[in-house]
Amino acid sequence: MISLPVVLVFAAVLFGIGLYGVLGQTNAVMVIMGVELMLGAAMLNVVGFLRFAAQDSTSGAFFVLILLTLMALEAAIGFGLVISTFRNRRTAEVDDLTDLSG
Amino acid sequence: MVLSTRPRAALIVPDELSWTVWGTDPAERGLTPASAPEYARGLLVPEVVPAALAGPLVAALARVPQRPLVIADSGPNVTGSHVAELLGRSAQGSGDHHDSQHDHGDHGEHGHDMMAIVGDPSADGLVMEPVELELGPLSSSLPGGLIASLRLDGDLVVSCELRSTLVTGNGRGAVDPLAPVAWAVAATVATELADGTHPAPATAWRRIAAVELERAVSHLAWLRSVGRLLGWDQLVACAQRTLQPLLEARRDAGLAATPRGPGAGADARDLAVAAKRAGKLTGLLEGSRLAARARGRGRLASGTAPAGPNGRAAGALRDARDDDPFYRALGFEPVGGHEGDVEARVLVRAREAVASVALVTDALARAAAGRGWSEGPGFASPAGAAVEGPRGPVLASSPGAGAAPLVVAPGAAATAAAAAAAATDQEWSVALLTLVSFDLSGWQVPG
Amino acid sequence: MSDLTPVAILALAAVGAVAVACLETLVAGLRPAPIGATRQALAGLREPISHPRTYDSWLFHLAPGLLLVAALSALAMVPWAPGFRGIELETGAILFPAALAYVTPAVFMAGWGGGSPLAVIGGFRFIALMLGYAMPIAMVATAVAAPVGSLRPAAIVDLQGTTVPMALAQPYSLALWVPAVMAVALLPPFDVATARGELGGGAFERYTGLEAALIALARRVLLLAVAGMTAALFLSGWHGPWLPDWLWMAVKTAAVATLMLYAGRRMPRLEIERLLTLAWKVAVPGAIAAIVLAGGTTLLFYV
Amino acid sequence: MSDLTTALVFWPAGVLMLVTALYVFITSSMARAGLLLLAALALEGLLFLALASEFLGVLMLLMMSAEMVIMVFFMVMFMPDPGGLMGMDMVHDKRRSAGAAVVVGLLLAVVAVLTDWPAQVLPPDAPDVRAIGFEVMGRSMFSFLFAGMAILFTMVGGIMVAKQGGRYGVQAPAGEVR
Repeated sequence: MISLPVVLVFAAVLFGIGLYGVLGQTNAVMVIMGVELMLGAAMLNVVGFLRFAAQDSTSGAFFVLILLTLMALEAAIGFGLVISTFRNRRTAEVDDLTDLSG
Repeated sequence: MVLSTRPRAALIVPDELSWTVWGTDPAERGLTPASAPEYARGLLVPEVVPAALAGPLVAALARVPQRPLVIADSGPNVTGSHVAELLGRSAQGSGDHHDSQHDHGDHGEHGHDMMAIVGDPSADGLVMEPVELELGPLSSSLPGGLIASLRLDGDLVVSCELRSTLVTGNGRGAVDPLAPVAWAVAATVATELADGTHPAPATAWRRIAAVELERAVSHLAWLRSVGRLLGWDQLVACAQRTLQPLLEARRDAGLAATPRGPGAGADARDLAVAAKRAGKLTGLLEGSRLAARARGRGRLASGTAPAGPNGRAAGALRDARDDDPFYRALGFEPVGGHEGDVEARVLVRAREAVASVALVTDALARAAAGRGWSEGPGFASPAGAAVEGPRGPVLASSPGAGAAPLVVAPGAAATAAAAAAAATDQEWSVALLTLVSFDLSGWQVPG
Repeated sequence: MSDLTPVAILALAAVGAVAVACLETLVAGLRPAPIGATRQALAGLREPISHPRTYDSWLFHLAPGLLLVAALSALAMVPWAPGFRGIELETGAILFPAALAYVTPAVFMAGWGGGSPLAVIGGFRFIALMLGYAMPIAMVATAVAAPVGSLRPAAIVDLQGTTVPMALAQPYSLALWVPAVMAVALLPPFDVATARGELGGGAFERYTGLEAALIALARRVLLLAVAGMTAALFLSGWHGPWLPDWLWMAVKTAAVATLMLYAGRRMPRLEIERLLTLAWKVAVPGAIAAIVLAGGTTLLFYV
Repeated sequence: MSDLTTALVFWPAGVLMLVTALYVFITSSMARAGLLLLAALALEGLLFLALASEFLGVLMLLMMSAEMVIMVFFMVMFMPDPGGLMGMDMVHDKRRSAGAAVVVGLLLAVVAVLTDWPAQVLPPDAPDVRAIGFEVMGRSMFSFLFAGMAILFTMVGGIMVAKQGGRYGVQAPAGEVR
């Protein structure tokens, strides 16, 4: 049946997929999507603990609210940056954006 | 009140306005124009389909899901293929449907380097790929036969070209199917001027009534198509209710392009009803709802004032009826606006329709009373005959001695150019409304 | 919530869709033909499903299903009668906007999958529109739930039964709710995504056969759900002096649906710029103010 | 909800979530990738509902649909081939990143399985909306205020960064495209 390790394994796999997206994708927008999945995995962890280990801890639920807001903020700033890089460099490919690497 | 059943969405070739001008209104046959071939359950088509519309019609029929109810009627005399042959071709060719609009997701197919998108930055400084779009000759909100090839940046129209694909009859005896009465009257008056004969006063008044009735019907049918484009069902219903008595009056008074003999006096009652409803329609249009969509949009470039209602809406009050003794006797003064935007063009045509209905009533009364006017035939101008058609002046000159008169409608090309210019650099819905607001014609009008 | 509730909701969706179709023809001043409409719809099912040549046919064929799921889950939240309160969730009033929020990807998928540039423009227009109106719907739902202290729609209806309907207590919330909800239900004058004249059929243009029938059903179920929830949240649902409670809810829902359809006929379609300006400059700030005012009225009158 | 229904909802939603999440990075069409991400995170909302934290699940469903649709919006604008016509593979050093991801995933899964969590098998009455409300307005009000301010700063900051001419509105010198 459903128990805490099951939920955590689901979250771990989701985290792995997100990490693959962040490391493997060439486009900045796809990297942002990878980060979204990793944050989603973190939330799944917290909800898993909420359900099985700490029933009455409302601060856990509150932490998920903060994570939800964080997802939205991260995407917003990410797109702001993508727009300005696209306007200056005409591309959003992360491989081309290596000016700082000296 | 008696409720009629729901009209059937149909593919109307070339478009609804043409059928209303030619004779019977599609609404009387229970048909409304379908906004896309997928929605069409019926087909209203002239027996001889013009060549330019044959291909698009077969393509559209391929996208129609069920066997449509086909209504074929006599259309303008143009060269083209017979409708039965087209239906046959579409039935057996319905397997592979090919679309007139090349619309298969043509993003990123323009062959330039995929990684860096080149081009000049659009208004917000971002370089985006333009979309080429061709608004086809059929089932688009533009008049039938008119093709607009547009280039879009997002939903901003960057460039627009218009071309009419339908060809009127041969040179000399040409008749513009969207203004048949005006062209016929111009030709007859030109021959009379050349021969120096005089029509009887009654026929002169009936000619004026016929020209004005055709203008009123054309303007109201156009207002109905603007209502459909705006998605304003109330305007469509109001225009439809105003059109009905006018079409009845046209049949009774025998003024239709295909007259069925004059009826006795029944038209006076219809005209009175039509006048009242036209007044209500103008009141509806003068409200703030049309202004919300039309005020300040599609403004004509200063200096370009095409002939006809579009020019009058921009302040150039030129009208072929000004210096005509018959019209002066009827107490006619030209209707105009000064903004030159979409709202002005809509209001000018609505007010002209109201004025035309009044002129028709008055002219028919004088024709019945037989009151004559000595000073020569109507529609006379120094260079021959000049009739103000629904889309601008129609000039006719005849070399005399039985040769067919040359009838010309100057300014059609200028209007199309002004429309294309007014529609560029506008958001999509504004650009389309601007194009429709010029009441263009899908037929290549000679001259 | 008995086990039969989902079945009852599906039955209500089917019957309600036919009723809404008749209401539409009646408001358009034509004679409603319920048998004729259903027969034509069933005849439509025999038409072949069209496969436009696009590169995302997956999205194209998934869109009608998602639209119907979103409409049905929105309908499931509406409390119709004391005995039949739909799927009662503690946060039903928030799940209703959440269900409506899934109309947006469905319309985008239909537009993007359809392939023709006009359909794609329709899809993007709807995204822009819904970004502006998604938050006001959720905020007004919380504003209405504030005096009740619970997000259960049935509890909101019960409170309005004893006190005054929410339309009188918070008229500004109703003024924000109705246009936003009409925009979600693709009703004129907000139908910029499926504009019949402008976009030549808009996002749903390329559907025929079963998919076209699914979309027509989903749009009518959406209107039914929207009108039902408006009646429940603002017009004190099934409470009323003489008639039995389920009849009151039916009358109020029909009245709200008729008003929405009638308003659509009398207004030309608004431009997308004006709609977005209204959304971001009026609806979103107004919705935030509505929550503050709801808090105030709760403290003054309800607690 | 009874145990059977939770299991019936949990397992298919969970597996489908992982599959859609994986396909986000495999598919070539960007619009499809965005909508797959939407499906993945919406299914995660369903998982929250199955794990009896109703308010969080509903919030997840509400927010994710709007957010991911914005994501699709940006992807179609800024990706060179949004329609996925060329079917090109937009991944660099595929092997190493896949390897790193698998290692990290396995590590976390092993940690999850081996440690014995304090599994209180209490009745699944997760904190209801009222409790979360009092928490937000009570003990954690400061952090929630901070989250609100962070949203405001992000809105302003995001627009300033994306605005033409950058933060100071300085027009690019002749020739250089800004």
